[in-house]
Amino acid sequence: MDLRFTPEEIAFREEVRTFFRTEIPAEIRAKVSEGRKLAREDYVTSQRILNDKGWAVPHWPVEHGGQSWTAVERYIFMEELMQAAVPLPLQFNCFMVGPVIATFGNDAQKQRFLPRIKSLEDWWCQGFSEPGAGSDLASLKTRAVREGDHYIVDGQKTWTTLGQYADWMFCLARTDPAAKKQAGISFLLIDMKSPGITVRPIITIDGRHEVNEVFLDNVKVPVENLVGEENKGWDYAKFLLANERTGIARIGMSKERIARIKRLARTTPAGAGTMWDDLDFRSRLASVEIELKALEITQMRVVAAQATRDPTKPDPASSILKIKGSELQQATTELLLELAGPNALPAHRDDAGHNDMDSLFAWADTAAPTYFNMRKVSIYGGSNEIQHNVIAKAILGL
Amino acid sequence: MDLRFTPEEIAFREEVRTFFRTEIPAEIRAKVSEGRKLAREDYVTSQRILNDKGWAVPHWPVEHGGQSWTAVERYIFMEELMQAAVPLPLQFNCFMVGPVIATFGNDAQKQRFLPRIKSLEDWWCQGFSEPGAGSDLASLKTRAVREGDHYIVDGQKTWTTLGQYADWMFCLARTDPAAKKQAGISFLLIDMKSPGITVRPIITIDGRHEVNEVFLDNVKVPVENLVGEENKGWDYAKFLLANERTGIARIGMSKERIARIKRLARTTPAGAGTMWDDLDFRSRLASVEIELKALEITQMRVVAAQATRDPTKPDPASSILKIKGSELQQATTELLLELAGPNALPAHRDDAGHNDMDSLFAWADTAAPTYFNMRKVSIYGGSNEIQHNVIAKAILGL
Amino acid sequence: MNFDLSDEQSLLQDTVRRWAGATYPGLEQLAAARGEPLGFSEARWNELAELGLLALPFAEADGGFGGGPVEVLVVAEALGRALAPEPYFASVVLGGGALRLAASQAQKDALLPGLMDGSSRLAFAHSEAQARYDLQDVATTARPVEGGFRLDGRKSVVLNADAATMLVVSARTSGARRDDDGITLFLVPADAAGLTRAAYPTHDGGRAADVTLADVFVPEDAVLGAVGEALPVIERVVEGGIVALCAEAVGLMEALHELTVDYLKTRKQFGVAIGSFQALQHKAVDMFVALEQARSMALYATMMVEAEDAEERRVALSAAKAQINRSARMVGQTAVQLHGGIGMTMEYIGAHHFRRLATIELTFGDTPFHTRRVASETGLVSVD
Amino acid sequence: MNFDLSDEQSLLQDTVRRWAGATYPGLEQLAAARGEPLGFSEARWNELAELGLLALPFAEADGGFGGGPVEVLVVAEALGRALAPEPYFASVVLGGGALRLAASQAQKDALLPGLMDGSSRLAFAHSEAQARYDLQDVATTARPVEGGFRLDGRKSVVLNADAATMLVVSARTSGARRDDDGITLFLVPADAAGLTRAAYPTHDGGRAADVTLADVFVPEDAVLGAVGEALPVIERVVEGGIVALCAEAVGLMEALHELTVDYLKTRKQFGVAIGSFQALQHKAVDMFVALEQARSMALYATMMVEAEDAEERRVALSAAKAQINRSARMVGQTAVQLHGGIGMTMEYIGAHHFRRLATIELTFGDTPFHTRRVASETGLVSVD
Repeated sequence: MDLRFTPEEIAFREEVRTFFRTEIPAEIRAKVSEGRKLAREDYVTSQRILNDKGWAVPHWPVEHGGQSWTAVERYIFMEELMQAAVPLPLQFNCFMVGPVIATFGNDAQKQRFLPRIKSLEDWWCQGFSEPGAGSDLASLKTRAVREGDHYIVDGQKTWTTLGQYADWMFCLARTDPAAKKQAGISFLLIDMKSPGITVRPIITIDGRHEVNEVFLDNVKVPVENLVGEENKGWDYAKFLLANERTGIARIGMSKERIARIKRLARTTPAGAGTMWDDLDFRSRLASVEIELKALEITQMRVVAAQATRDPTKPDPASSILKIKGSELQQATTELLLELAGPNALPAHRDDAGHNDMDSLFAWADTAAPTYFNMRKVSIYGGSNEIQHNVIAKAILGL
Repeated sequence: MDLRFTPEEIAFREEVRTFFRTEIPAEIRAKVSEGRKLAREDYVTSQRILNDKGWAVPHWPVEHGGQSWTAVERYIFMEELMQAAVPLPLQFNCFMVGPVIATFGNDAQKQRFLPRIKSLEDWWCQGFSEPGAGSDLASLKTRAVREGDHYIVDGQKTWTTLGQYADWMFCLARTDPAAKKQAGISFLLIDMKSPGITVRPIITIDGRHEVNEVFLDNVKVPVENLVGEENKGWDYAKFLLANERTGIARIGMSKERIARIKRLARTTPAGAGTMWDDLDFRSRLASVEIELKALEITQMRVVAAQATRDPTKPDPASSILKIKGSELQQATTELLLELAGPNALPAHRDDAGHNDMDSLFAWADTAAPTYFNMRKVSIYGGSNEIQHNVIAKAILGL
Repeated sequence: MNFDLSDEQSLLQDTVRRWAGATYPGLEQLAAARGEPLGFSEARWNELAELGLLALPFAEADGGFGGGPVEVLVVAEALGRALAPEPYFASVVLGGGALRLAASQAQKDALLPGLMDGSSRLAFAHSEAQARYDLQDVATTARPVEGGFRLDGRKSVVLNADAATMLVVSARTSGARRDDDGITLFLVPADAAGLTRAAYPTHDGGRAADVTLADVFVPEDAVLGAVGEALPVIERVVEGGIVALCAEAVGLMEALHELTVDYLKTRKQFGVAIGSFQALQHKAVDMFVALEQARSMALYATMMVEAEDAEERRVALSAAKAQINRSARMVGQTAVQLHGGIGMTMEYIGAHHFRRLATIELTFGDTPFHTRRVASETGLVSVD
Repeated sequence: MNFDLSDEQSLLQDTVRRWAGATYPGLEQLAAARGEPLGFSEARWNELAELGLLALPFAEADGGFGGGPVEVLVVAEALGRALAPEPYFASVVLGGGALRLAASQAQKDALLPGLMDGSSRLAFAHSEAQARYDLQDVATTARPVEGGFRLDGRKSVVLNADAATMLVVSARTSGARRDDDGITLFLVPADAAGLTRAAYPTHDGGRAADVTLADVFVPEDAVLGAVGEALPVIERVVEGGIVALCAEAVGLMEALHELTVDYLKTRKQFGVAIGSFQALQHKAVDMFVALEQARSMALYATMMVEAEDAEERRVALSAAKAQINRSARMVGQTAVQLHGGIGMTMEYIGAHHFRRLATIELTFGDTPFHTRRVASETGLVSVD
């Protein structure tokens, strides 16, 4: 047992840390850190820089642009990326549709899509969730009917994150209405410029436009855009969702937010001093740091065990990462909101730079939206209640 | 709306407060406050004093020795009793079998038993729970077979609190084995000196002998000791259990313990001063005080609503009192244990009076047993999980 | 001891609930009102005046209805349930509270008629950015000059300041920034020379402004109460505000709990109503318990806000606010969680309740602040 | 990064687990051992010696096996699972730790053979009643006299002091009660004139004693380490103790979680296994999560206990102990709750695990103590 990083791993960490902090524009990283809205261009810029370095999709097969890193190196990479407040490489591209095409797609699909996926020339969105389905994903109703060399797709998708920017959607649709729930579903790639697609914004609780509803009305999808076999889409979706869990704990993000809270606490007035002088506040922060450190080791244990696991099946231990990771992300946003205090109320102060005191609180207008927005992390990707069910069944045998 | 006590109620409070603190022996009250074991004689002494004053069973019908107090006065009485650390009047006598006999018993039973119940000349214990039944009380297996003018009772009871002191047991037994679960059960009064009864101590997690198993082997019970009608025992049990909930929040006890913690904190060394100087400890104490104050008002709301409720049916709102009341009782014991710190470890120090410093911690040996023992309050009387089910069904309609 | 409303109070409750329910039946009406320049509709404000609500807390001798804390509780709870955006809290509870407690008869005669008929409104310009929740922390200064005072400073997040015709402004006539003594309240017209308001929406759908005072002259008769002795008045105004916030929060939580239980009963997943899952049932029960605890403490705050002993009052109000804050966070977060995705959108009205509950936590003291206040005083359980 | 045990470590684990499982298969064997005068059986202690466990942490040059923190982790976890009552923690981890860190070669030569063959045992007589968890708080004094020192004072809750042949006693050779400097460690034979031990059982089934030192003479060569500079040694001894407590707690929680899940699967109520109730399932999952978090922090403590930087080490060990404490409370309480009545009796072995977990919380620092230590240092997340 040796829980320290090797000298090679430490050198690797320094390399990626330096790269992130010198090569990714500081303005973009500041937006991530401060919980401000990223423009489409910010995602693209950041991902192109990674792609140019060969680091956009290190977890992909080497022949498609991946790196032959160890699980530990991949872990270090993601943690450092998050701690440097680099935008996460677009999940839909890099962790979802890309690995599915690389694993189950045909050669034509690989050649056509993979390079544009990793460079973010094509922006992908996810067409899984439907109104009324929620955690019961397999009850989806969108149907695709084969007509000649096309499918005609009709239905409605929802919670389509950043769908407003998307060029393509990967979509689950029912191709065999007679089959039982999980059977009879296919995995289709749909051009978002296709006639019959309408994207409607959903404004989320933080007041932002992050998710959408997507209506599919008689949308023609060429048969060549079917991934793998017809009616086997559920298998590919399961593979994809197992991938989604990777790094779901977002420990680096929580660390980054804690570091930010510590910096801000030193300048936030409280009583005759600052919030940093409030040992009670700092003890509550320390409680979160402690649980986070424990979760970091738990995550390392999961990472270390990955070498000997079947990578196509989800590790039920990742449910722990999801539960605790989301709780801790949320806890950090509560502390940030507490720090902002009454200065968190203004949605946007045009007059914020008025004097020195106001400048001290210029950051505070995103504290509440960050808190609001992060309520999602215990809901999406399988709610924490579902994760409890998973552990109860798969690990405890209840 | 007027949430203050009337001058009459305040005068009543002063009267009972003074009585408790001057008439009930200080040694007995100190044992209660300090979580030390009470002897049978302590219970009897305390209850006789109440009985001589006419206050042993104020909630009974006046003709059997009750008082015509309002719900508020009864509430004040119980709260002051608990805050003065007077032993609770024996629940099995005063709140369980007494009201059942007074309501459903025949005249002979009333005359024979009630006076001795309230004076504690007869000590009663409860024969409801059985091994394997737990919260599913109605699945009981003890059976009573009628033979002439006797029932022959066979079975096993458990969690018989203070059964080692008991002269009598009130007991649920199945008299009609063919009937469905709740039907076919009768309510019997059994002399604990009857041949065939064996009491086996169960040592609880606090290391004390508080509960017992009671084995009934061919026990002859005269038919005159049947309460009410044969096979209707479940109705009487429900009535009894609804009574049991009265004052289940034990707010006065929690207040008494908090006051004790505050007193002890002032003399408990910590750092260069005492635990009273530790504002962090006191904030955690204040959190409990705040929830307790809220629960006290909640309890008053329930009390105020009692005037217009059917007293034979349990108020589902009392489930709130049970849930929060037990959580807060437990929270106070956790704070007491924290206060004791490493000095809580010794089970009994014969050498405790050695010096001034040791004397300061003479109280600490009961902190852990008190904490251990109070784990029961979220289990017995319908576990907190069961109480959640009750509210979900009866109040929320889920 | 009696928890029942009087007949008049029940009537008041019915009136406000009916008005609020009819006026804000859903998000559409709410959004329309919030879309107005001041974040609410003047027409609706006048309806509140016609219902007599704007005159409620003022003495009958002054033309009001002489309502007390229970009446405030009833109104705030009903308006809270409906998310009504009118500045009742800012103008009537806080501004009106300051007048009630400190104004001379001449000031009342001059101001109350307009306040009660809806033609004028107040804002309570006390808090400053550095002060956090410390009421004595005032850096704004008032310098005595010929015939009055000149005010300089900056007030932060003054609720509904853009809708006010008159501001109640605290400023130091003596002492250092965090001294208890030396604070004075002034009545300052919103259009006073040197007073500027930078208004903005707040995250709960309301509005506030930062108010800058640059050499603002006020005459001597603008002083509200005694010079240098305003802190006890400010404390009582805030205590009255806490009662209203507690009641509003109870209304919000009650609505949110009902929405959630309804959702659990109607939303189906895996072929059954999700309310059949025991784990979700128990969370809904925990919400209910938190709501009832909050309701009890709102009643307690109402009862104690007129206690004579300042320390007793302070401990009680802090305890109430701490409980309300804790319940608000628990109920709000659990409601969103149990709703799943739909709870995360602004298209769902419960999200608006959630946001308002979150800002209530940050108004007049958060949970650690008030818990520590209870701890640093004698507390709620006395040692005898 | 590698979480696997080496072959030797795996073998050690198997050995200790097998011994503990066979020796303490149930409450009966445990009760018999606890019923011995010293609270454990000398015969079992000798078995530990034969297995080499008593020699484990000592250097090979001194006749030991040169085991490090991982070996301590493995042994403490396995003994913890089985509730083994032998004074491994008091004698080998704490007493032995002090020797390892501070003893001269002559002292090692004199003491280690007896310790390793089981014929002698140590106790770590440091804590005093007023000190709570502050390691520098020492009132016991050591006055230099001709040829040695005379010790006066009172040590509180010295674990297994009644079983010790030799005590490691801390005393002040200079400075005031709470000074960092001026503490010295002494080796004091248990039968020294003027040393008395008032022994008693502890609430976790173990034993301890209050040790009174009345003018106890020790020669100069009884000094362990440097005069007046013992605090860093004491801190490291306690840090080693924390690693062992964390590991023991993980063993206890693991056993308790298994017992609880088994109970949920077998116990029937309302006609079904209670493990089919979702609310109970989710609580069992929360226990599991708490256990895994504790396991991770026990590993972290093991990794960090040999860090060179004292502050880094202190923060890490405090974080570990705080997490272990929190998990221990949650797992212990939930296990009792899910067992219902049976969990409340001493006839149920899980109750003994629960009690031991509760006392571990109070040994070498409770949750608030360690959380505050993390907060008052740089913490675990650095600000760059």
